[in-house]
Amino acid sequence: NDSQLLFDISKPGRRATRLPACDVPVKPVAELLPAASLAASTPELPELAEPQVVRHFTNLSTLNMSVDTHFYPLGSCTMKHNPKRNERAASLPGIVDLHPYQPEESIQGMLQLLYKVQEYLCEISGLPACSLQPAAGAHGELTALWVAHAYFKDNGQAHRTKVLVPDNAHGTNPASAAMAGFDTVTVKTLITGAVDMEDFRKKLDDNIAVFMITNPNTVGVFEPQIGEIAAEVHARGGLMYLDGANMNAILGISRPGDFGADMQHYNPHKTFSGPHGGGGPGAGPICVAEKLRPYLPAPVVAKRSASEGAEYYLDYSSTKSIGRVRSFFGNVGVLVRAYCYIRSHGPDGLRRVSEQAVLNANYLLSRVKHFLPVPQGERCMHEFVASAKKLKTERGVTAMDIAKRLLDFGYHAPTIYFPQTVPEALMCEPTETESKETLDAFAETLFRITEESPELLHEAPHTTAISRPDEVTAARQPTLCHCG
Amino acid sequence: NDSQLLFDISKPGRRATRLPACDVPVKPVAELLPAASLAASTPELPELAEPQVVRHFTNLSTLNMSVDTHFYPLGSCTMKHNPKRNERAASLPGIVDLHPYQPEESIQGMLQLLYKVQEYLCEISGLPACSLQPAAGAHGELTALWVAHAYFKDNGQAHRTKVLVPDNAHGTNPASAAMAGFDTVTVKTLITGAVDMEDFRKKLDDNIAVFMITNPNTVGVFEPQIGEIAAEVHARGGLMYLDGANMNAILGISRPGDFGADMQHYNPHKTFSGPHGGGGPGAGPICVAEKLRPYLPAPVVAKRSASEGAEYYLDYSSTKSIGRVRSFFGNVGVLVRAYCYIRSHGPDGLRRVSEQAVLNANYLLSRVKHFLPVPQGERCMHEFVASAKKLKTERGVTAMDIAKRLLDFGYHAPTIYFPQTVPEALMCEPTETESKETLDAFAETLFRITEESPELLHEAPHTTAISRPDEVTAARQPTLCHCG
Amino acid sequence: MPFTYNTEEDVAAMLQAIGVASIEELLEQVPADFRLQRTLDLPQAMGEMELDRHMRELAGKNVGAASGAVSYLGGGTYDHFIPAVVDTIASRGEFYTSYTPYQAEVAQGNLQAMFEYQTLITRLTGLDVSNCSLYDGASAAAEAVMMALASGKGRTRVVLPASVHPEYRQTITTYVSCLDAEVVTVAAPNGVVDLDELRSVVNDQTACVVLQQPNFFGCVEDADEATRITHAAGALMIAAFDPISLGLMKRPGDWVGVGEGADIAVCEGQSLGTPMQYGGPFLGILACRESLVRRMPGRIVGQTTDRRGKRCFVLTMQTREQHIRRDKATSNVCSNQALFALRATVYLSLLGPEGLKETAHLCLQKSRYLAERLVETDRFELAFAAPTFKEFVLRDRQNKIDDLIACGLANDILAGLPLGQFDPELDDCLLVCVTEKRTREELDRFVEVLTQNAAHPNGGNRAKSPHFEPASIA
Amino acid sequence: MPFTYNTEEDVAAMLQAIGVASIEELLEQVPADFRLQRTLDLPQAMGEMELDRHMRELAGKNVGAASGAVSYLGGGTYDHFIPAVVDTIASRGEFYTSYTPYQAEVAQGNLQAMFEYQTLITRLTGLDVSNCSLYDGASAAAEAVMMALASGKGRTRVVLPASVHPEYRQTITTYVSCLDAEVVTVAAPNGVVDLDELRSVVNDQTACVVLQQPNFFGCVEDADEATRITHAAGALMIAAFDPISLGLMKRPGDWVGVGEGADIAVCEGQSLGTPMQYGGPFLGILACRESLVRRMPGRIVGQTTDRRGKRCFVLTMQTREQHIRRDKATSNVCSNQALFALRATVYLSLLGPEGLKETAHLCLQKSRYLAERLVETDRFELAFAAPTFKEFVLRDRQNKIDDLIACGLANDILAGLPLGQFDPELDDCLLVCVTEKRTREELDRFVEVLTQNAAHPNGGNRAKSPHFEPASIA
Repeated sequence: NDSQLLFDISKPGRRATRLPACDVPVKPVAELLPAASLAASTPELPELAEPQVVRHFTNLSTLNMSVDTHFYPLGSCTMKHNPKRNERAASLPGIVDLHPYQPEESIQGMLQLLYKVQEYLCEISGLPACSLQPAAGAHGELTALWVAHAYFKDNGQAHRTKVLVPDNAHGTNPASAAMAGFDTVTVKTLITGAVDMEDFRKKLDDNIAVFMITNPNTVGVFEPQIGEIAAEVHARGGLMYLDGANMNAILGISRPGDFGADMQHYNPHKTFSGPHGGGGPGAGPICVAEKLRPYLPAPVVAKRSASEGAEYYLDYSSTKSIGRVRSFFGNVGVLVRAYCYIRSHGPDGLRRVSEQAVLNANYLLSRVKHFLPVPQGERCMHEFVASAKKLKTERGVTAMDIAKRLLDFGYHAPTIYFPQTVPEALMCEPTETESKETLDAFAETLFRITEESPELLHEAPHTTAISRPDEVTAARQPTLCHCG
Repeated sequence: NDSQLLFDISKPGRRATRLPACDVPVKPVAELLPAASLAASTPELPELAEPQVVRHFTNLSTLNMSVDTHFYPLGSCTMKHNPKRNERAASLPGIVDLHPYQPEESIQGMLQLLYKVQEYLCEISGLPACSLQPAAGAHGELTALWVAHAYFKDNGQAHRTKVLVPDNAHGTNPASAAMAGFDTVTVKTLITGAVDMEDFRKKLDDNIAVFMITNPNTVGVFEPQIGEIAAEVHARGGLMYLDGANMNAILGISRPGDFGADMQHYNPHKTFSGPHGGGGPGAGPICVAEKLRPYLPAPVVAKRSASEGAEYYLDYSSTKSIGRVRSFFGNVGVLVRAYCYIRSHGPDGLRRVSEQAVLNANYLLSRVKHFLPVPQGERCMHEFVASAKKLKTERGVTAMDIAKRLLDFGYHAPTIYFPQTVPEALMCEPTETESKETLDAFAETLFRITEESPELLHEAPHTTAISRPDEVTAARQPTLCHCG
Repeated sequence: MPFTYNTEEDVAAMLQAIGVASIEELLEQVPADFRLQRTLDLPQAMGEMELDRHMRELAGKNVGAASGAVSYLGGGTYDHFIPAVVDTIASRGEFYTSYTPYQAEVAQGNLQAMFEYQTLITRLTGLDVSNCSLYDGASAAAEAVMMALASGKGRTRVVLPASVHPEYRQTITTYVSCLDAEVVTVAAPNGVVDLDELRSVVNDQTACVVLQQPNFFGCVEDADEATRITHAAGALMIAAFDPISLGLMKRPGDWVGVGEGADIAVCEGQSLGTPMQYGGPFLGILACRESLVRRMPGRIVGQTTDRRGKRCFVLTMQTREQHIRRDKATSNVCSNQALFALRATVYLSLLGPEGLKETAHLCLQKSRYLAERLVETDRFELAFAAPTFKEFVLRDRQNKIDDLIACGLANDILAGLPLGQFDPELDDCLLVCVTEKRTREELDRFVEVLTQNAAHPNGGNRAKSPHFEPASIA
Repeated sequence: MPFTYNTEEDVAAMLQAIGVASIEELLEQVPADFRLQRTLDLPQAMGEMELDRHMRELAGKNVGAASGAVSYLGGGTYDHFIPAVVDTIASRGEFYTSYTPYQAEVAQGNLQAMFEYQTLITRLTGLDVSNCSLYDGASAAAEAVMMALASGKGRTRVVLPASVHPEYRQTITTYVSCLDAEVVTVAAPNGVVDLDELRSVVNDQTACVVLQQPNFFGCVEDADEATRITHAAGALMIAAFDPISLGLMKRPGDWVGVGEGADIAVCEGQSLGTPMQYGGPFLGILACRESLVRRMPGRIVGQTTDRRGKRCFVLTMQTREQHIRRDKATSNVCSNQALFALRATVYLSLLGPEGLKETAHLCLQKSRYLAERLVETDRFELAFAAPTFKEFVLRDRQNKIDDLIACGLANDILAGLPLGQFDPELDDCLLVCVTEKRTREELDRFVEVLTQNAAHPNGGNRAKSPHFEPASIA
């Protein structure tokens, strides 16, 4: 029964694991550990047999949509194919079983790989220094802002407290800025997603620390004024931060370092196809300008001549480093997959990834715009945002209704109600790893849905295991664990 | 779309695989191979991208019921849990990547494992000699019959051409006998599944070569007269063959060699939990009495003292061997899993496997017999056969109807219409790796089904992707491949 | 017990429901004389962690193609590359823990994959129909011979060139050993079948000829002429092919001309995505002409419609099979190799026509490069002049095959298959195989190691299977 | 391109539908000045077979705990056994290729598993609520400190004993570096926090105390007393625990007494079924009292009912989160470590209470056995007298730690973590960890190798991370 919890199917005395008998002389635990530290009983974990565990989780898995099973045009999340070769590589003995505190000479292959990842990310971003330590995109933002903070402090500019963030930015941008002690100032954007230059200039002053921009932005438009924005921020002594969530649109086409960014993070789980894992892990490596290098978290991987010892080593030498942002080296497993992805594609292949992502998005846009307006216009980079505003006004059909109904047809929904600047937003990112046939079928389904009766749509989905959970009650009277 | 074939989604020019450029000097193929041997074009394989292949087969998989997802009481097939630890072990480098023609000193670990499997199988069967070569249970039967044939020939008893097979035996028994050149004579059985001794004695004569018996038999009853049968066959100079399909009922409880068998096969994919793989692979190792050892297929694994070379080696020395029954050593991957299974359980664990299999079967029998009569009586070993005869007579509900309706409730159907000696047979084998809760729920569902309307049942299943395929047309106008 | 569920409480409740006092009482169904009065003499149980360690220790006593050695072994089992997707799909529980699709409604995944497999095999072979798989290449060849005998209207002669894999010939010999059949071997003195001798032995009593292409020695046979000879006598041509070779070479069904070739084609499908696993389980592929379909052994999947008219797939033509026909069945095959048929289906889907062609091309070019490099040295020559595809027979003029094998092993090289065990005349020969996985660097190193002539001190402990002829029992 | 679909024909049709002549034209959205005029300077593409070979070569340049070495390394990353079922489940595409469950209807698998995870964590910690995971133990500790500061009504002091993992302390220091907060370190001269000093620094300005149990040195702290001191000052107790230790030791929530213990508990969940992967991705576990739930960072899953009344699960309390609250959010955490929370859920399901207890017991007994064997020799002593759980600090009287590491490596042993890099006073010390995987034979060999005193000639190239203090920027 799918809907039973682990705890429902537990029975005292069942076991799935048997440890070996202790092969060293056993002493009474009371002799080894202080009485006060000992538990009266073992935590109440469920008691299960192995077949039960396997069946429970296998059946649970089938309740998920996933890239391996469905088209998943979840805008901004870049749900592209996760190459199985990368999974195999990342689980090789000699990769998956390394301890972060091993002697350098026992991990030269790993350090070489990480050194190359640093190099590749720098080349792709056009920025010369890299830290692989951050654990996720938002963590990369935070790390970069700490770096900026340290840079300004070190340069006697502690008065710079203002971080400008466009109103269509990911929520992580202002949240990260707040965590790093900055004051966030929101900059308006136009219907095209581009920065409202007037508002920007109004808010730009000498207290500017960082302008955080997503480019291509969250409606999938390449900021046309990026050159002016960067120039003006730099003229005021501020730094440009590039939210790299959409790097998959510009690989080999345009480099943040070339259009003015001083810092950027990557989402390797998006851009370089690390699997999303139901919510993570990701990774959030950052690249920064030369002047910011000293402030990066330590360690970074460095290379030396053979005479000095092991070729690759961990470099902790910067005395200006902001310190650690987490334990150990970084989300290496994700970086290994990114390495495999970059090596699998090479320079031409990476550019082709972006070209095809842009082509697919524009094609889908061209098929959809006739019945679901796309306020930003006729063109996009890797994603676009359609609006169900007219449908809502005329027939009461919301973006939510459309999203839920898509599930009935075997499609994951686009991202909805983001960015908040587009009413009834449906943010579609097909990615480059989908076919024209799939896009055609999806567009046709979307059209068909817009023609369906509002009553039918309000109650969608109709074919899934559950439908329209009561989120209000969930939030107001939270039940966050199983009691009993 | 699940129902599309690979060929439907192919498109010229797509590729999922790229081979490296040739790193040795390339010569024109026409210089290397005779023109007459060359193809005009490459076979018309589908052209697909990797994500497409992954999604196609992943979605296909979800159309199957399996042990990992469902209770699968398919009698005689022993659909028990397949331990994941065995899969991990069988795919270790150093196990999965060995070539069958490697030098012995490079495979001592593998040969040791196979040697131990031979030993373990002999100990469990109570027979002293073993061949791991046969590829499946039926192949083991055939191999054993060839051994018997060779034995009789070698002993001047070529007149023995008769193989006795009870009428409730697996169809492979008579088919194997025929392939080995024997004449099959069917022996009647009673409603309890036991051999009709009168009929047996009528058919037993001096031309007897082999009596093939399944014990416990196919209705899950331990043949009560096995001692007499073996004694009488032996008295006439015949050999007893034990179809080991049901060995999972008697591990450590009773040994075929002790109750008179001269030969037996194992189905390691049943008894020792090798995964069934949608139809295979299995394996069919056989154990035989000492007098039959010389005739076994070669090679077997043997052991010698260290001074003579590598400790374990392949022994081809018997000049009386029947020869090969297949290429290479055997279905090693399956035997590796069997080894892991035996080592995981040990002697007490194996006995417990059988005890629990018997307990579960008897418990289910006790719950079912009230509404679905079990002609064999109140007791069984690891499985039993219920009969829907009364339901059919009274309400027109067949074993097929019940089987199909079970699918709607998330249960795989029992084996139906086998053995043919039980009308409207439903052969249930719960195995030891199911819980009382599951058996209770299954029995309740079965009862509920017997109360449902015949109309509903005739059209079952109602919730599956397809329902009641037209098998008659499939057989009469066969479409065995996709054209176009 | 990690895999059983019943707690002591469960057991008590169940026994009560059954109406017995103990499990022991249930076991009294087994006559007392036959109940084992002792514990089995087996090693004690291991938990998973111990098992894992133990298996890694055993694995560590082996050296394999992916665990420390560079392999040049072929002879019917090949070290081809297996894309990760094949493992990903085949390890899905819904595939590998399901069984034969008796209930079509809950087995469309397996059934459709099998139907796709059958289609791929027909396209690969150029024949009309394929079954769902047999045990391996050798038993598939034997089943093909059984088909030919059964459909041969009393013809009893089975002709086997000496260039057919010796283990296939041994298997066929065993299969027909108890039947009214005669196996005739035709010599292959130059690495290919002697066509004159073939002509002389194929007669109106001949049920079939088995031709392997490329053959056991890696050589390319004149399959067209062999087929003409066979068909002229009214016998069936059974092709044993290498599936990878079909990236460049003619399909068996197209020998002589399209649709005029082999009547039955069999092969070892291990090359198509199945790991070597010390020789099994593998994949027996068998395809044949439409006219032979009712003689075909094994499961067959057919397309049909369900009660709502939807396309679907079922096991079909089961009246051929043993569970219905019993002793009149076309064969006794029940379990097959479905999981490896699935792997082959995924593998071929990933390769596509271009991938298959490129793989074949790399095997051809690289093996020829190695052969040429080796014969440039004084020590080696090719045993046969015939063109080869991915394997070739190397003759050591110094006749020190054991030393070569030992020297290879000392250098982490599995140097090839010594042929003396199959034919004393080839005692100075090694069958060397080169797949697409080998790099030029490895090939050059192979030449270097084998020609450095450093006889390994501890040579000679290699697998010595003596020349093995099946016991003559027919 | 193996992962893209569009054929040339497709591209042409799509461009036409869009109304542009080329992809290049689409890319003109990027201002010309910023379009890269050259090809990226990256190595050329590799096919899968080449990649596979390349990655195996790289892997071959490493020695890991499952690839040739016996590991005694701990310090926050542990070589615990991972049952195969964990991999089987986590490698299901439906889990690892899905994303954050925004659409609950098609994510009940993830949502239910997360709900089960949250429940397991509350049972494990003895606290009321858990989130869905954070990045790792250190950042979870930092987030806990942020929670304490945010809920501390202006309290700014964060107290960190020196017995807390130095990387955790460094991370916390970075996290609070730009805020109005003061980090005070309390010495741990005997391997455990100095309770008198703790008493003296914990005051009414103290937001929280972080206590690691067992601590970085493997020693068991007097958690009850530390908690009393903390609570007496009105500060929050943040526990950093070892989940495996809970098979024997008190849950953080039960310190002092049941329900009277830690207010927030964090840990590195890697021990629960996640491979070491050179340090990440790991699993940050965070649980807290009910009263703190609205300050909790990260995703939270709640139970509810759907429109048909069926029990189901959704992401909830999202008003805490950055995508709604933006700069007012409790944290910026978006991606988490769901896949490893799933692994922990499967792992704990497999272990059950008995398995957890047995694992803890083996760690305890074996580590103590090794410690005793080592101190029997002249060369070694324990640095601290406090009881330990699975790690201990070994002092080399000869002060040749580099030699020990090199000698270990030469014998395929990863001998332990040199502590000098964290504290110069421990320059002659090694942190040695023993998990349930180590056998007595291995432990005895460890003693033998380390005491054979054979200074390795090439010693000294080990990872030398200099004593690293976070830049003082607060």
